[in-house]
Amino acid sequence: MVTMKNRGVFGSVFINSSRTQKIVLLLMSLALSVLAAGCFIIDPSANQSTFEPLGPVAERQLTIFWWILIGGAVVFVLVGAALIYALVKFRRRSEEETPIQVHGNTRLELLWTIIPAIVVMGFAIASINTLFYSANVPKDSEKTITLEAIGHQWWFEFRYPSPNGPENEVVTANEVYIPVGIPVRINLESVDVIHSFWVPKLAGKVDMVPSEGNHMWFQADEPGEFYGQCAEYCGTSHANMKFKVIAVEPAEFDTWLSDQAAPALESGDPLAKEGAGIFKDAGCSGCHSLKTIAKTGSKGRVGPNLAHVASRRDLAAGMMNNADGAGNVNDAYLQENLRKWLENPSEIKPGNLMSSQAAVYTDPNKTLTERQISALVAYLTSLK
Amino acid sequence: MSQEIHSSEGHTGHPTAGLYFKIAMILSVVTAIEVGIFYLTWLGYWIIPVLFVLSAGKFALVAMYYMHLKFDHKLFSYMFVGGFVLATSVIFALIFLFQVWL
Amino acid sequence: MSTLSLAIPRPVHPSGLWNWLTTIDHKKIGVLYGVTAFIMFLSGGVEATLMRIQLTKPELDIVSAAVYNQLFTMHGTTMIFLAIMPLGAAFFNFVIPLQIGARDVAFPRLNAFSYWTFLAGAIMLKLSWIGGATDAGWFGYAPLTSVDQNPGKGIDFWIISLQVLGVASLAASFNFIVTIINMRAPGMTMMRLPLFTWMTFITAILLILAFPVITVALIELTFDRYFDFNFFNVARGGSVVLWQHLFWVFGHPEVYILILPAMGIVSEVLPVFSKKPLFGYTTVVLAGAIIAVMGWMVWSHHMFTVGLGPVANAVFTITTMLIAVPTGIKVFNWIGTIWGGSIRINTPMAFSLGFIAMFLIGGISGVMHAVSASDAQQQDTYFIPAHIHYVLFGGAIMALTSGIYYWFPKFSGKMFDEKMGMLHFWLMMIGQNVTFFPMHFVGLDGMPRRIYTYAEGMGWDLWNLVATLGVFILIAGFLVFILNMVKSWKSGPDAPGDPWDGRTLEWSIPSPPPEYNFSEIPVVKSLDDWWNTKQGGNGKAVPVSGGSGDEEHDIHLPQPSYWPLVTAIGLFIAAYGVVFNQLVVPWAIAIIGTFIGFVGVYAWSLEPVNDPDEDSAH
Amino acid sequence: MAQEHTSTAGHEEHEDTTTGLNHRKMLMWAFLGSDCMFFGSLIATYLVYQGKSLTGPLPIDVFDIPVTSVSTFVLLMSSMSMVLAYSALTRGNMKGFRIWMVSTAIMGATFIGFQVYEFSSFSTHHIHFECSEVAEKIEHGDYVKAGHDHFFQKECLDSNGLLKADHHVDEEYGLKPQTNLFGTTFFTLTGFHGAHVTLGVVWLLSIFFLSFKKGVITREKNLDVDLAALYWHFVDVVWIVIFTVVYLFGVFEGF
Ligand code: HEA
Ligand code: HEA
Ligand code: HEC
Ligand code: CUA
Ligand SMILES: [Cu+2]
Repeated sequence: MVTMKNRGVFGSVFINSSRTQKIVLLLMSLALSVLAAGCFIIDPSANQSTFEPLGPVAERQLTIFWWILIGGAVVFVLVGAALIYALVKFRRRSEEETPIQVHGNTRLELLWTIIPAIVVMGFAIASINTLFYSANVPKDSEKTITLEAIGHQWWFEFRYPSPNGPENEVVTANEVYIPVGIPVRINLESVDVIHSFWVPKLAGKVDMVPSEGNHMWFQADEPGEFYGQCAEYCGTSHANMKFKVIAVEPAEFDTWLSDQAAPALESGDPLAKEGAGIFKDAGCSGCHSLKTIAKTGSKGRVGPNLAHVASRRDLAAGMMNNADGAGNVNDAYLQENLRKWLENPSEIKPGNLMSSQAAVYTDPNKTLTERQISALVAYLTSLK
Repeated sequence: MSQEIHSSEGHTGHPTAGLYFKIAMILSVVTAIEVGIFYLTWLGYWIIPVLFVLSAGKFALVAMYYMHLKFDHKLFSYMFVGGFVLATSVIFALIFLFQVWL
Repeated sequence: MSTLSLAIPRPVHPSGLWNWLTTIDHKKIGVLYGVTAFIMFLSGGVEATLMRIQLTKPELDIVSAAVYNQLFTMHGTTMIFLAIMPLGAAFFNFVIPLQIGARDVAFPRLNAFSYWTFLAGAIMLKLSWIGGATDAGWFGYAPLTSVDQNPGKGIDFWIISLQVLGVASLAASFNFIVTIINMRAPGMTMMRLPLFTWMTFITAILLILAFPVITVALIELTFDRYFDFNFFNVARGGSVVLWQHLFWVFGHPEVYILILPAMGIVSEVLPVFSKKPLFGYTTVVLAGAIIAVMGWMVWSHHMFTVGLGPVANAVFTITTMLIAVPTGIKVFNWIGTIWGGSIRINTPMAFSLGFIAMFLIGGISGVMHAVSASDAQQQDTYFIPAHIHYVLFGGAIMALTSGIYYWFPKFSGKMFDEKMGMLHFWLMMIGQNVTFFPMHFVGLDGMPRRIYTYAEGMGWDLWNLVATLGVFILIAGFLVFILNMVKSWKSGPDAPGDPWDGRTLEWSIPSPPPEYNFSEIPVVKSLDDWWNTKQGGNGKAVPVSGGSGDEEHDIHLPQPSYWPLVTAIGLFIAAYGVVFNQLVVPWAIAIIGTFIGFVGVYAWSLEPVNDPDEDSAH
Repeated sequence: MAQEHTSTAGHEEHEDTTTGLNHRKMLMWAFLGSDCMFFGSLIATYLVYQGKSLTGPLPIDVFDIPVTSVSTFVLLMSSMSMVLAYSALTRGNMKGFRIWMVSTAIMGATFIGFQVYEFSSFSTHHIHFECSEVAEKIEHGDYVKAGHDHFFQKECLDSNGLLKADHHVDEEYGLKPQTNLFGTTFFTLTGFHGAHVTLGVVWLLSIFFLSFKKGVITREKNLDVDLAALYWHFVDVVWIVIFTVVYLFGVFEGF
């Protein structure tokens, strides 16, 4: 009973109030939640908000979402209102009264079977169009480009058809460039477990299921940087598996692609040269390729392709940003990030395969020295 | 055949040992036919529906007579057939989902 | 009767520990189920609280990634298999025989076996925290559960304890199906069954059909893990999608297994506190049955993004949508029930009303998921946990809490504190909305589920903070609840037999019910028989609540037994033996456990029915 | 009435229950309904993976339809003897009952024996043929593929694709659960069926031995036998499905 006597504000409001007040309070707490939903809560400018679609697929999906949300809200308000009305109107006034014992009403019951059936069928049918739209890459556009996205624990590999002929493809990681205004078909694969490819502002997700050969498509209407994240739980660092889609004008895209196809730069800087040696000796090249072009069919490597790692805006699948506000890679940031990564990758990304498998992290005798790390950083920074 | 079964049911509604034996014979013969059909290569894909029907018949015979569903309370049939029908539907749904869209 | 060599006299322990260990009284087993399940709920709640604390702010480092992944997996598994299902079972056990006018369930010893097996599975799952629990999510998608990906014992514990829990649930469900069909009092036709009994019946049928599917899926996974089979091994042509199909063929009916008993409770409470019969009894029953049937046709709505193709997605969109119709019928009939009634809002009623409101939100967000086109943006985001918790917390937990309050006087013989009850209600209502509503927002703002942390500047900070704060309101609520229950049970005022002016048979007997429930098996003349009797409508005198018990010596009650416990222990040992199959002699422990189980089964089936000296009375 | 063991009457007698049906019998039927889903899921797995194995051996390589037909026949006959045992019991013919009962168990054990033989012969399967014979068959168009195909290509043709005339092939081509998807799904499905049969044999034998104790298995208490019989027949009908779907369809070439 102690609790009852010093109830505090909470207690006195809820316990002392009359039934009507309680009902009003109930109503208010519900209405508040609903209202809140409508107004200030959602932030469309947030990086991964689904409320700011910037491509046709996401746009269609949002439209159908709004319709169903409105429909749902109407159902909620109507049913909620009926409930509350009944509660207020029919609350017990005296213990003696016994209401009329109504057992049912077939006509009413039929009514509330048929109306919801019509409503939900309406929703379903209205949505099917969008479903097919987002599933099928538009056929009328000849310009469609196709690329491959391959999920790894916990990063994304991307492969482009090469400008140097159909035999070769360009390999990169964690960053996809796409041309603005052109539908992009993405073939989805995974080398280990199921991941899911999701760029909220461009399109809903599709899972990357090992050997199922899924695909999806989207199109960016304007240039920009779009956040993506793996959406299917895929193990320890699922939370740390991100990527970016960077949409640029078609001409810029072509330049970027041929830059990527070009071989990695040889740097003249002695420290970088030393780093290049360490890269081989310390076993880095066992998992990371420096060739940007892979023959069709040559299987993915264990780690991300590093041929142009210094050109990427983020390091370690979106965990560390190398770019300044304008999206240009800043060497100072990059170096700091590379250093952090090489010093202790598992601090950035728990469980990642580099720290659990690379000899330099598993074998205490081979731990990278400060000097080696600096050399590697210098070398990797040179890989524009 | 079905007449025979009916007549031997008798008045108690319960089959006799003789009937059980007859059913066993039918089951054996049908199995033999199944295996025979299986070697008729010219039937092609038709062996699927044919074998299907034959083994469904065997299934029904055992369930109805040996498990005396035919003579027992309907409730037992509902319980068993319910599970059976659901299992069959799930099998077909999965076959469909896997072969058509995967 | 000849005494068999294996037959040991049945135990006679009127009280004490042995009484609880050997009891086969459905009411005691109900209480055991309820208390155990509630403790499990608290453990799942503690896991949830830890998750929420970790997510309070971006980039916190309170629990590690590895632990967080175990937390949400164990939280989901615990809440579903160890909290809500057994809480349902607690009600089935306690209430059903009373509602149908029976002295016990059809198989009292099987009932005890169900409980002990459930306990074995629960202990096994929870103890797996020692040494690393499972971390593959509650639906354990392949190939995350493969040995390559997950060599530890966590997954093995998860698999094997789910199998054990499956045995428990199946045994309980068979028992209840038979009990409900076959133990009804004279005149209690199927269409006079109380709604809760009906929903239990449907749930039990769903369960015996759904569990074998997950049993098979888990067996396949076990074989893959233990013996290198290829079911889900992509390298040898297996399909990881098959696991998803099998899991959700089970999984979707499972969510209705969780909600139908809850709906049954609400359908009991609303009429009582509105003094009006359930509106459209037949329709509500039918709607429940239709939900159960349709529940089998929708499973792929959990797989909209797996790549089944637009045709399959469209089909499953439509079937899923249609489930809203029978569910809607229930909601509308509930409103029809209170409409024109004389509504008294006390704690059980408040929880039932809260259920309607909260479940409505969850149901509508379910319908939003069902639109596969836009679900592509929602699937695996926090929008899904929002739905989960509105239907499971706002739905199942609210209704089960309503049921606990509603039947508390009956099983404890005491009245609870109404004011604390209402305080609990408001804390729950506010707490859950504060906790779970924001999940909609962060979900739509692109926050994936099952992430142990998130970066700053994603726009998710505020609502995660709010959600975490909400948990503390919930904790306060549950503390009030525990306090209320413990205090009232110890020293609450005595409850009359029929405190709520009830409608169904359990209110016609004293609180707590005597061991034999009904001194005289009632003859039922109508739906809501007890109510009609009280109104004088059934042409019989209103009996004084509860017989004198004089007839006791005439009533044959089932005797306690050791063997259900022994069999369950055997199963428990065997299950551990499977997980640690390489310990000492390979597979030896499993074999010993199985042997004990067999001994239990044999002794059980050969056990004399009654004490030899009572035998003549039969 | 609340006892699971008071049931002394057979199914024809009216029980003191709401429906007049016996509790245990109802439980048995509910269990069988549920077990349908169990086998249904296993069969679904088998069918979904049908033809998806990456390597051999395939059903056509290992199945021996005549042998399995015999074991199928044995199981069918065991169902008959089971029903005859029950029928003898209800007529009070204890001797007949015991004879039919033990023969049912023996036939069940025989079936298991067949299965053990089958499993072990699959896992040690050898393939052997004369290259020239197969070549001839191919020419005549009455060539059954089986594992021959693979080995024919590999062993019988030289680098120019010409037949090595008097070469013969004799190679290990065993099927284990780990070998391919067919092995995995086949052994699991039939293995679980076998486990059901084994349990059934244990159950039948238990009843058989108990029937020598006075008053345990009697004409009035025939329900205990009835339940075992239901289980036994169920195991039989499951095999009817498996035999058709797995064996006959499995070897069918176009599938
Ligand atoms: C008690 C449990 C429960 C219940 C009852 C439900 C009920 C429903 N669920 Fe839910 N669901 C879960 C538990 C539950 N669910 C869980 C645990 C998951 C997540 C699993 C995981 O991934 O971990 C999930 C996930 C889930 C998904 C997958 C989302 C995804 O992962 O992408 C979908 C998609 O269709 C869905 C749909 C529905 C629908 C349509 C209903 C319907 O039955 C709801 C029907 C009810 C109403 C609609 C309200 C009342 C109706 C009216 C008042 C009539 C008028 C209404 C209209 C006209 C709209 N659920
Ligand atoms: C019945 C089901 C149920 C219930 C009741 C709950 C209850 C809660 N759930 Fe749960 N949840 C699920 C089912 C449920 N959940 C499922 C199925 C998942 C998906 C899992 C997966 O992804 O695999 C999930 C996932 C899930 C997530 C998402 C995790 C992620 O994706 O990363 C979160 C995050 O906030 C969460 C939070 C909560 C909270 C705060 C509660 C609260 O309501 C809990 C309130 C209870 C308490 C806080 C305990 C109260 C009392 C005390 C603590 C008293 C003091 C203690 C003692 C005296 C011992 N849940
Ligand atoms: C066992 C394989 C392995 C070895 C050896 C290895 N790495 Fe890695 N590396 C990885 C993997 C896997 C990742 C991706 C980690 C993630 O994001 O989850 C990675 C990521 C990186 C990245 C970030 C790439 C990007 O695109 O964001 C850099 C830089 C890197 N490694 C450098 C090195 C260097 C330098 C060495 C040698 C000292 C090395 N790695 C050795 C596997 C390896
Ligand atoms: Cu990849 Cu989550
Ligand atoms: Cu579902």
